[in-house]
Amino acid sequence: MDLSVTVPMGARNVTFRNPIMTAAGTFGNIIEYMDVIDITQLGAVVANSFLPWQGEPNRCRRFAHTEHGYLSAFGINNMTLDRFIAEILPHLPAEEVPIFVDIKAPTRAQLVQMIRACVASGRIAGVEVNGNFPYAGRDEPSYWDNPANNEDMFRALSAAADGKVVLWSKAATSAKMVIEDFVSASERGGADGTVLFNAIPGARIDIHRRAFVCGSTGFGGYSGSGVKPFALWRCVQAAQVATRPVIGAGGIVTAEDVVEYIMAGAHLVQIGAASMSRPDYFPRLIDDLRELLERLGIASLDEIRGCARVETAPV
Amino acid sequence: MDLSVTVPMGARNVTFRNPIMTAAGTFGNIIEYMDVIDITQLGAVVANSFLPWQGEPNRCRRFAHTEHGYLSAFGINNMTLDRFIAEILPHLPAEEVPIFVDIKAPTRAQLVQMIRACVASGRIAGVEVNGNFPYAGRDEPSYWDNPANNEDMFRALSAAADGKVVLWSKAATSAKMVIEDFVSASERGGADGTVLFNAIPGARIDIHRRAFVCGSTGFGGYSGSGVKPFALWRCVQAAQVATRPVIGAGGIVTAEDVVEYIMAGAHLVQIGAASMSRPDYFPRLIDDLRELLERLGIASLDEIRGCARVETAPV
Amino acid sequence: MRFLNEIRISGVRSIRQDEQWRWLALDVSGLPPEARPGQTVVFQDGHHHSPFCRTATVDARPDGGAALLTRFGSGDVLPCVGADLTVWSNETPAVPVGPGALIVTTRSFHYRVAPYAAEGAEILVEEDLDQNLWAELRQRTDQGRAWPSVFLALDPLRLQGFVREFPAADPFIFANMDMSCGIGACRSCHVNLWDNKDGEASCRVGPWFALPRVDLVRLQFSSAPFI
Amino acid sequence: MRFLNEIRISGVRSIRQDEQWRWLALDVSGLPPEARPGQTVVFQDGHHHSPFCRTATVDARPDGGAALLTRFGSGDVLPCVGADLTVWSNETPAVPVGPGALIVTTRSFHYRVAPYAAEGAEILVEEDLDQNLWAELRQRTDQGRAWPSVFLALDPLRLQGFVREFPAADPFIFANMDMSCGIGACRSCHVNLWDNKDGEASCRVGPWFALPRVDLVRLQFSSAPFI
Ligand SMILES: Cc1cc2nc3c(=O)[nH]c(=O)nc-3n(C[C@H](O)[C@H](O)[C@H](O)COP(=O)(O)OP(=O)(O)OC[C@H]3O[C@@H](n4cnc5c(N)ncnc54)[C@H](O)[C@@H]3O)c2cc1C
Ligand SMILES: Cc1cc2nc3c(=O)[nH]c(=O)nc-3n(C[C@H](O)[C@H](O)[C@H](O)COP(=O)(O)OP(=O)(O)OC[C@H]3O[C@@H](n4cnc5c(N)ncnc54)[C@H](O)[C@@H]3O)c2cc1C
Ligand SMILES: Cc1cc2nc3c(=O)[nH]c(=O)nc-3n(C[C@H](O)[C@H](O)[C@H](O)COP(=O)(O)O)c2cc1C
Ligand SMILES: Cc1cc2nc3c(=O)[nH]c(=O)nc-3n(C[C@H](O)[C@H](O)[C@H](O)COP(=O)(O)O)c2cc1C
Ligand code: FES
Ligand code: FES
Repeated sequence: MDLSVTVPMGARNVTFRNPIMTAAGTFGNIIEYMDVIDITQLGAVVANSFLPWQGEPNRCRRFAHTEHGYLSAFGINNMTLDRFIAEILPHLPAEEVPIFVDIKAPTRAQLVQMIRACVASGRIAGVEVNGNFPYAGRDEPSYWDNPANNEDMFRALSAAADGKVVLWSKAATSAKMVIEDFVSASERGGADGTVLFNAIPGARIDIHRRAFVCGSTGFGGYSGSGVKPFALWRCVQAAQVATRPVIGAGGIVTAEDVVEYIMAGAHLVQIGAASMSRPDYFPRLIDDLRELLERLGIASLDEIRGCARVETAPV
Repeated sequence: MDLSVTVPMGARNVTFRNPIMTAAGTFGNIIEYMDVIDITQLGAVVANSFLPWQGEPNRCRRFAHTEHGYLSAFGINNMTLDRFIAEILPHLPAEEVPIFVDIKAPTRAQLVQMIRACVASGRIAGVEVNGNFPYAGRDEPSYWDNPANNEDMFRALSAAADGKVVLWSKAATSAKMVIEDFVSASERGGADGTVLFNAIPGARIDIHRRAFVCGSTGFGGYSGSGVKPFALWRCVQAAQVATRPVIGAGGIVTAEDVVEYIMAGAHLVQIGAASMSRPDYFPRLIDDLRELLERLGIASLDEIRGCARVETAPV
Repeated sequence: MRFLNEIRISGVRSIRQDEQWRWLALDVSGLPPEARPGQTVVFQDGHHHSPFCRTATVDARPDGGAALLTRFGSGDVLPCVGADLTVWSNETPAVPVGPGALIVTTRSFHYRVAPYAAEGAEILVEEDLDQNLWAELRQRTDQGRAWPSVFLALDPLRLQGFVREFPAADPFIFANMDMSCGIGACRSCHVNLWDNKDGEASCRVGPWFALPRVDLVRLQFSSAPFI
Repeated sequence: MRFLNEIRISGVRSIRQDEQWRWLALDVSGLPPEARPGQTVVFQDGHHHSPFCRTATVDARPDGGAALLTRFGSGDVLPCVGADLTVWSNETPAVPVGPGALIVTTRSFHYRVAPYAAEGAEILVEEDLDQNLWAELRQRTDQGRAWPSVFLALDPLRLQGFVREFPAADPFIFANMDMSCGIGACRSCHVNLWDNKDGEASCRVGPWFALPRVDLVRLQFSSAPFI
């Protein structure tokens, strides 16, 4: 059975061992897991979001469970990209598993500079440019809610990526842009693919303490199992207009969920919340996926990508 | 203990026995439940959506469970409002429990006419004007994605309501309008309150049959427990700008959930998906709510409305 | 007959299993006498924060007790012996199925109609026949069986084949719809009918509908799979 | 010490209960010897589609076995005897708590630190004292106890009071953080420190931090309640 996935990078192609990726912010800076699992068995790994400046642990409760998911408000909590490249990247097995980074910044110039740093490192396979910035929809740069500006920005970013790192656009699920417009605009600008989704705003209230359970303004990013139906439909919508790969995410827990996303049109998938349910989550998931495809008689993911059909009586 | 809730209708006030309402589309045309439970114990009841024309059962599978919620694609399935008023309304105990109807139509003129019919009936307490129309975001009338047009439309609708029926705006969660703008625009136009939320688009794929599980285009409205964090935060956002009541909905299952919504700022709540989990759901919920408030030492809902506070370290 | 009861599970028996589903018989106590063998009921799944309910068919056990025949996903948590369930129905079948009735089904759907044997119906399983199903039915009607005493629990696509074979026949058919409220309100289970644009609720007047009334193409797309 | 093990629940004991919470001792078999009394571990909640894990404190049972002390919501489904759990830790405490250590706590949080008694620590519960807590501590340090052998498992607001009382003291404090990955990656449990802007993971080097390093106001807002 062939779990591999091939996706374009500029004019060339990149092949991943399998479609399973970690998600930004849920796998630390990768190095933390190196002694815990064999990370080279994954399709690719993504480090926590980087901003142009040093972060620190957020000043409120940072996560809470909900009945069916996860609220997170980790804020700007990571080191800078430069420090990651200098201190951590040299210790990562970049030759054996593609290393991705997720970046956010208020200005285009800063994003361009960060992408150049990735290219210069020579060991970063790809970059996700994160639409969730600044947070909470306040002061959102116009390139996240206007297709023309978005296209324009990705033109600058793809020039910086220069076909040397994969360039993906990670959709801000809160953006006012219609998802299809977002995907198309990023692609026209030169993005090699679109990652969706990111967490959506969500809240929970502790009725005994009469207080929101996490987040410095009351909400956090809602992700995990409860968002799957919504996220999966977003993936379908994106895949319908996309001419380049869609990287699906949102509420994946089981191998069955992975297959749903592939059937919805995704090339690769990312898993965040569920992957924290146990340290050996990823190796187990990859085993389960192989077994499930075997049982379903599927020899290659290309067979089933986007195959889900609608069943309705003719009018 | 006082469970009652008072909300404005034009220049006057209306008092509800308690904050618990049914939700459009999940309680039939009310009459179906009359022999099943004592519907006069509810705060208010809402009938299935009416369109200006006769519907029929949808031509695809109409619902599916997800791990944590409910996908529905019932389509245009109800009788006309005129038929409801002529055939069913006379049998409902309108003097003992406020009867609400939910209406949708492609044109403003049709909505105005439907509201006039409600007023003329003399037995309808309130009308929700439903933003989810036409479905799936296609051909959405401009008054659902433009605050100025929305305000304008509600001006015409509130003139038709003429202070004789409560007039609420039910937010289309898919609308491109920012929720705060939506609430304010409807209020400026004269709406007595805003109902949110409605289901959000969602999908599930049967990986064995390689097909979407419901909906004639692959998706349905996602509601139920899994959407609660998202819907609750929407309620907070709406309540922060609202000058008239917010009617909260989305994923309520337990009495604790009801209290969360009140603490988030809601005056009344609606329950859809969970209410179908057993025919005696509502009387049990009202008992549970009374008991819970007792235990929490809350004498009136006015004490706790919108009381949830944010806890974060000063910068 | 309308009822709403708390019942208790006294046994869980496996009927069949495949990769996706597990068919179970839940032995129960406390079911009211109105619940007749073959009747479709709805019960609440115990899971706390889930608006989940499931349909089941009432079965009569040889020892005089009752069971619920139902289907769970292979990954679902199974109900436990000793657990309490809430079960209800609002079904008053438009047509009774009793002595003299002939029910026609396939092996995979047999469990849903088998209990009617306790009401005196004869049950015919396609795979157990020596001849083609249509030939068998033709033989039976030639021998005097009236179509309105025939009850077809077959996939809607098969029913469309049946109509091509027997254009004038008027048997009853099993409308196997997903159910949600089980009360007649939510329209989950409404069957598209030629003579009633509102449709009719399978949970209220079903599960049997006179074949000529039903839009079989719409039934095909809105019906739950016949397994 | 890092470990990841499948363990089995052999008993479920209730420690305490209020309207919102149930505190439980889960007797378990299969915990590795690296899991020391008092250590914080993370375990996966059995529920299938939930990305849920919980923290627990390892306890030594008088019969030589081990238990996990943990808290469930009063509405949560409780774990069953016989169930398997996955439990892990990546904790290598920056400071050992053993003979000679004095742990100071309150009654409601006592269960989280009580197991350290098995490691030789003395445990002092505020509500059991004859005098004011600060007076007690002053007396003890006057009699020669060094602050670095004192371990305060107190609410961050109390700790701010402590600092006002003893501005120069350098005891250790318990950072009671929510945990998620339990590996040191996700930053759920990172403590804001004056000397390290990255913060440090309570699940890696905690739960004890030298008081002078910690930003107590931020700890107050990011800490889980001390119950
Ligand atoms: C669509 C969406 C998805 C999200 N997904 C995630 C997620 O996946 N993971 C996660 O951990 N959190 C997520 N969040 C939550 C968001 O990341 C949190 O808001 C963030 O973690 C910081 O939380 P906060 O509570 O400090 O509130 P915030 O609202 O982010 O911040 C509070 C204040 O700080 C300001 N502020 C925030 N960032 C900056 C900045 N860089 N520069 C200047 N001012 C700033 C804000 O304008 C605001 O006034 C998401 C939020 C949204 C809207
Ligand atoms: C935000 C959102 C919330 C939703 N919430 C719910 C819900 O709470 N309950 C529920 O049952 N369903 C809900 N849905 C699903 C929606 O109601 C379904 O799409 C609808 O039930 C009909 O389903 P359908 O599968 O026929 O698809 P649809 O996409 O609605 O219809 C298929 C085709 O019919 C067209 N069409 C639909 N309605 C009309 C019309 N009135 N006039 C002309 N053409 C029309 C569409 O444009 C489309 O081409 C929601 C959808 C959205 C986007
Ligand atoms: C704890 C946590 C932290 C996250 N941090 C980030 C982040 O820093 N940057 C980002 O782009 N997404 C972040 N996300 C979103 C995830 O990358 C992912 O897109 C999202 O959670 C959906 O997947 P899931 O449902 O599998 O969690 C975070 C999610 C979680 C749960
Ligand atoms: C089966 C079903 C049918 C619905 N039909 C309608 C409808 O016709 N009109 C409408 O405005 N909302 C409809 N809704 C949305 C509900 O009124 C409610 O706003 C939504 O489901 C959120 O509440 P819940 O999470 O409690 O279900 C429907 C929801 C369900 C589950
Ligand atoms: S199941 Fe709701 S109408 Fe039949
Ligand atoms: S719990 Fe994830 S870093 Fe400690």
